[in-house]
Amino acid sequence: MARELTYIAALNEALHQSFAADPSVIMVGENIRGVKRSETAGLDGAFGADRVIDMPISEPAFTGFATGAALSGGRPIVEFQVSSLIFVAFDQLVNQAAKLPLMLGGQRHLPVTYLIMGAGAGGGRAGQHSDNPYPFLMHAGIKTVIPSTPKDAKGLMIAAIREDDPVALFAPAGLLRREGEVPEEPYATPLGEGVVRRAGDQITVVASGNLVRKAIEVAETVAADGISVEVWDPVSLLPLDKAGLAETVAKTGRLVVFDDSNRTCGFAAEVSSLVAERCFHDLKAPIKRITRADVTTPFSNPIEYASLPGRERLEAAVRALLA
Amino acid sequence: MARELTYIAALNEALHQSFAADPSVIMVGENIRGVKRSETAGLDGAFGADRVIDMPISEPAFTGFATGAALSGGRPIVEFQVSSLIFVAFDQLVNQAAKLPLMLGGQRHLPVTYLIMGAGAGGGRAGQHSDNPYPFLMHAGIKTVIPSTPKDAKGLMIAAIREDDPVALFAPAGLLRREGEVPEEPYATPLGEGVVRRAGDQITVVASGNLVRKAIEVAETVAADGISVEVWDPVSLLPLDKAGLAETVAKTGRLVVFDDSNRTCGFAAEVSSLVAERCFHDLKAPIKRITRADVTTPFSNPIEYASLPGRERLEAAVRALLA
Amino acid sequence: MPPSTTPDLPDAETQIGWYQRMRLLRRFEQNAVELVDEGDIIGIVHEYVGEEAIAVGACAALTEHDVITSTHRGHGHILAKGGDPARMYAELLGRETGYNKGRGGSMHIADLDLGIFGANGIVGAGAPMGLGAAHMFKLRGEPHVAVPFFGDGAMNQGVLLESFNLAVIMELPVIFVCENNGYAITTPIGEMTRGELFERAAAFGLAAEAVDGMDVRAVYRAAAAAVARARAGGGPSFLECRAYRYSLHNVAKGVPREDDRPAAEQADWRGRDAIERLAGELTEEGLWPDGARAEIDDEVDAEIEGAIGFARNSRRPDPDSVLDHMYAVTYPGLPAAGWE
Amino acid sequence: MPPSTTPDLPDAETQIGWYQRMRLLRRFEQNAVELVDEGDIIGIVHEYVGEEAIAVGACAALTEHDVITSTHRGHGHILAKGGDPARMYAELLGRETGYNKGRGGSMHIADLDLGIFGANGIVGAGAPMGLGAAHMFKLRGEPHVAVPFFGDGAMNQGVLLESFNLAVIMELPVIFVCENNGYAITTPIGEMTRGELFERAAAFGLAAEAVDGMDVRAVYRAAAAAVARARAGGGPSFLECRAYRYSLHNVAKGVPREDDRPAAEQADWRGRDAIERLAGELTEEGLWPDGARAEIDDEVDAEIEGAIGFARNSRRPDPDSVLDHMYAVTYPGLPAAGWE
Ligand SMILES: Cc1ncc(C[n+]2csc(CCOP(=O)(O)OP(=O)(O)O)c2C)c(N)n1
Ligand SMILES: Cc1ncc(C[n+]2csc(CCOP(=O)(O)OP(=O)(O)O)c2C)c(N)n1
Ligand SMILES: [Mg+2]
Ligand SMILES: [Mg+2]
Repeated sequence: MARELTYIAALNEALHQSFAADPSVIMVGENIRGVKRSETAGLDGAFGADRVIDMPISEPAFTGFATGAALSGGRPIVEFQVSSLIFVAFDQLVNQAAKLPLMLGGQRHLPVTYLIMGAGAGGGRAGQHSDNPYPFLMHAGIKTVIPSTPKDAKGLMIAAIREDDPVALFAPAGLLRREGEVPEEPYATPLGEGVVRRAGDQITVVASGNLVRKAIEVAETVAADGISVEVWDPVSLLPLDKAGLAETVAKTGRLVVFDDSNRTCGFAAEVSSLVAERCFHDLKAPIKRITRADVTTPFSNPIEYASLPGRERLEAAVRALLA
Repeated sequence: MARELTYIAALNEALHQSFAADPSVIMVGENIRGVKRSETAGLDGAFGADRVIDMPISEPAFTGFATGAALSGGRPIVEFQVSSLIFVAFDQLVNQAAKLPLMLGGQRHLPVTYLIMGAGAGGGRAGQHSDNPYPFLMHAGIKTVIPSTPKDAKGLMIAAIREDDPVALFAPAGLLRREGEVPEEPYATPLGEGVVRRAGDQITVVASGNLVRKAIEVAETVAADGISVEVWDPVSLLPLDKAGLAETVAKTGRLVVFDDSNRTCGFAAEVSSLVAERCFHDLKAPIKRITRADVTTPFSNPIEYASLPGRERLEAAVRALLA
Repeated sequence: MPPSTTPDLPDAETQIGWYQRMRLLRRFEQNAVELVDEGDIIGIVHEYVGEEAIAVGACAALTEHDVITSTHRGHGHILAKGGDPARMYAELLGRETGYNKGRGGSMHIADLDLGIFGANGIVGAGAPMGLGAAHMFKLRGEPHVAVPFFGDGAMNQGVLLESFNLAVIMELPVIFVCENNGYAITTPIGEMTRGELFERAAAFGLAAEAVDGMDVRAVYRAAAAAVARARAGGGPSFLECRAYRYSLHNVAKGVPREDDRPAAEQADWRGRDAIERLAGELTEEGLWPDGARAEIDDEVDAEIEGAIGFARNSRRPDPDSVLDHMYAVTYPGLPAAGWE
Repeated sequence: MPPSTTPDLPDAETQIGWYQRMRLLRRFEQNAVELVDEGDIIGIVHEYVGEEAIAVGACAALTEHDVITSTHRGHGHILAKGGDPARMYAELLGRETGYNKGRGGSMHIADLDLGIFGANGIVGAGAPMGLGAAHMFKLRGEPHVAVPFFGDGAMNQGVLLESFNLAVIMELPVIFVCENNGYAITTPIGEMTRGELFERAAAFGLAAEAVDGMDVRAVYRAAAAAVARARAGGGPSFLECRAYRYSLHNVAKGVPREDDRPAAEQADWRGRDAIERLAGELTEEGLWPDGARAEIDDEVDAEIEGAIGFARNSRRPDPDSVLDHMYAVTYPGLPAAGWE
């Protein structure tokens, strides 16, 4: 039987294999040493405190540190303990790392991976620990991937580390303990390739990260009423598989973008506008976005969930477009 | 004859009148005292160094300072000397100011104005001084306005200061020295109201800030060939006048979004997706976006301009949609 | 530069009040952990147990007009500043009667009317807000001060270091209170900085000193001196209070609880418990009658019980109110819902 | 903690080389301003004139394997580290032959092969990159060091303060060089901080001292000592170099040039000019023959002239190359053009 790992264990295996394969791989972050059961478990023991470096609470400095290490032959991984912490280091991410390669005229590559742990809301994490800030990084031009399975978590972690550009990997909070099949050998899942997670021909639902599962559940529900939903997972949000997106829309003619980031100028807006420009003549109905509400994530359970993109709203949107 | 002022002088007048009208108005920023010919000229002389405060190069601290002042009965204005500097203070903007009102359950209002000077590219300002980062703030839920005339510069500056929420005002580099009619008395230009800058009935061009003028020029050019372009200026990007947008699209049935921010997850994506959802049945053609290329703004003139949304590309898009 | 005068301790009644508050802080946390385990509190709680003398000692020098900013480990500060445990539990339980109407939760509890600007989920980020408040006090000629609380780990966050400088050059009435509990989650402060924390602050121009954070009287004396100086226009200062958290960094339901800190270290600090210390001093000095302690403890337990009851009986926010409080001024379509 | 040993000065030839470099730095800037005025340089230029001794003195202690990070006022650092004026002018003129192929311009010039990580438009932001380089040196057992340059104004930018701490706890081979020219645009450093800058750095655990930034020998001595210590595993240090910018904060075509700094202050600093000082010393000590100075000056002028000619004769980037260099690895549709 194929081996199963949790999402977090898959990330851990990818890190171990990457460290073992390439001595230029280093990692910086807070509380990444001497931890059990986390994505960094065992790394410092295996590879030493010079490569697995516990950092002070200085996100801007250690993000810049990684940029410098990358310019000097290193292949650093920067861990952000909480997704909202990328804002603390935003100058180093957006003004520096994202801009340097072009500003340098291509003198050097900048192979840095940003590992953003526990992204997203759910379970009372409240306003400052519930963000899913990938549209910010995409708008800044930083390559962005969101694995939705343990297998992709491993493959994209390895791919991100190998990529000669900054890549942000978002590990959704809701997936970390989920299990799935994960091959043992090292492998890279390519960037820029979307995946049809469930085939259908009447309507496409674009969903990533922890929403993939929810989209599939909704697809199964409406299938009972003869509605055929295709669930398309971009996997890599930047680069985005625009051809794959166009293909599924050409097939179904209808689109709902189901996304767990803020609505205004979010990922759903990008997908929708791509389709409105490139696939207009395939469209049989308006493009719908089901996203977070544009509010700070409220703490209390009923309003927290009301603020997030849920199955009911997706189902209603799917049914409405086919009514 | 009506009085004319430069855009920057209009901002200066708005600041003087706001300081005079309300003793709780204060301003913080770098090099804002003792300056001539700038938007802050004369303020410290007139209102004192306790209200017009020169700050050290500590954007996070002085942005947070303003948040605290606003919670304590102040009505602070924070000036960012260069648009890209908002990234240095991004935690204080996005995790703190934007989120506090909801996280506090509405205990206090947060009347802060962020004045972002010289936004946008043009003239060799290069990678770190050419951003037009309003989509970042919109995605974070911060109210955002971009006056395109001296008159609106004054009216929106006053409106932003009076608003009981954080508001970012972007003053485009390309407009600061432009002149226009400006009433002398204090007045507020309302947020959330778009303006038809040129009427037409075959195609709508959405343009803001310094692109309004370029859009009108293109409209005049193609008018010679009998193409009738409506130029719609949102003025306020968040809140966006969604009704006004729907109205112009209902009238013309065609849309080009002409925008000077990054493309992916940018303002043009938001406008396009709103229309693809709400005005789908009015549309006679795909929605086009003419934006910046998704690259760091290059320094050298020919590639700098090639990276920015220009008249030629807008004209080509307009003609293509009507072909 | 140590404070120029050492204030006297207040009368016995006031000090007994400190005992009661410290006891309240501790029992509040212990019950909060139970509420987490029982599933009443959804999310994470950072206990303040062990550090009670800092918040209570420092806030004893303040009035309700003074402002504090707090941290992820904020319950203690809020209670010490006079926060109502009932409205706090209601917030932790996500109820409409909570301080933040259930919108904030543990890491964001605030009471603006009591000068409590709120806990904060971003280490160090609250401090500059205290400066803004202090400036408004100064501008209006009011004698109030602002007190940012933060941990040892925060001493490496840029915005806090910037805030030290800003408070100094603006001569603001601010007292920075550093709660040095020796760790930032797993990392010992000794590995994350070199030298004494208070000396780092002094180099920015702050009047800075270190005190025993397990001694509420010592914290009070130092804070009162700094506050008096600030009220008199003498500028900002920095107080490093050395203490220990007895508990784990935080707790959440279902997350295993293992403490990797040395057992001897833990025992040592617990042996210097601030509540026991004050109780001992009050007894030794004959400042409270026999039986007073048990009475107070019962009173605290009753207050806690009543507070939890209040919270449990309050209603949760209506899902339809999800868009409320994002803005003071809304517009058609703002804030945008996620589904229309 | 001052450096333990004071290195000797190098031989006369080397010192004459310093004169020549300083002269080159100054003439480079003066010509750059002309090129701005003539419309050849589009955009802003920050002149380094007045501060030449800092870059030249500090870089004299470095090899091409060592790394520097620079600032908005970066030309001097790059030339001092061995940068080629021709490729620099080409960059300023936006040509394909420029260091950054015309993509960077004045505020981003870099030569990675010479260990020049680049100028930086964000005050303070380059420093942590130096730390990452220093760590990689250490990890690979190489004896190289990293030198972040920054101004007095940067001393209040959080990331720089964080970097002081990080360099100390990681014991990195880093020498922070603070160019204290007294101002951040219009604001005097005395109004923006209290106390001595080098003492602030010392409080983080850096070996720190202040030197006369108008004396290239003094800067060299201090830098060489710090570099030697760092190479030997002795950890990071901080050098405050006190100097003055003779020019305005920056220049751009058509922007009025008015200097509000006190005339006496300006005259005083100009009276201590570093180039004149070294020239005087070389003459006094009989270290260069009569006429050597004029010869060198001519050589510098010729080099500058040749460099400008090279730049002027180089071509500008093709508009079609606008998407180049954004990524090392591109994909279909990435980077996205703005028009398709
Ligand atoms: C800027 C920032 N970085 C990291 C975190 C994650 N985090 C939360 S608490 C904490 C440790 C804080 O240590 P300290 O300041 O000493 O406070 P303590 O928990 O010991 O009371 C960390 C790293 C955060 N919330 N904010
Ligand atoms: C973080 C940041 N804030 C503000 C600016 C705008 N700015 C550019 S140079 C400068 C002054 C810098 O002063 P200093 O560090 O002393 O360097 P100097 O110009 O004196 O060489 C400022 C405020 C910036 N580029 N970056
Ligand atoms: Mg701590
Ligand atoms: Mg300076």
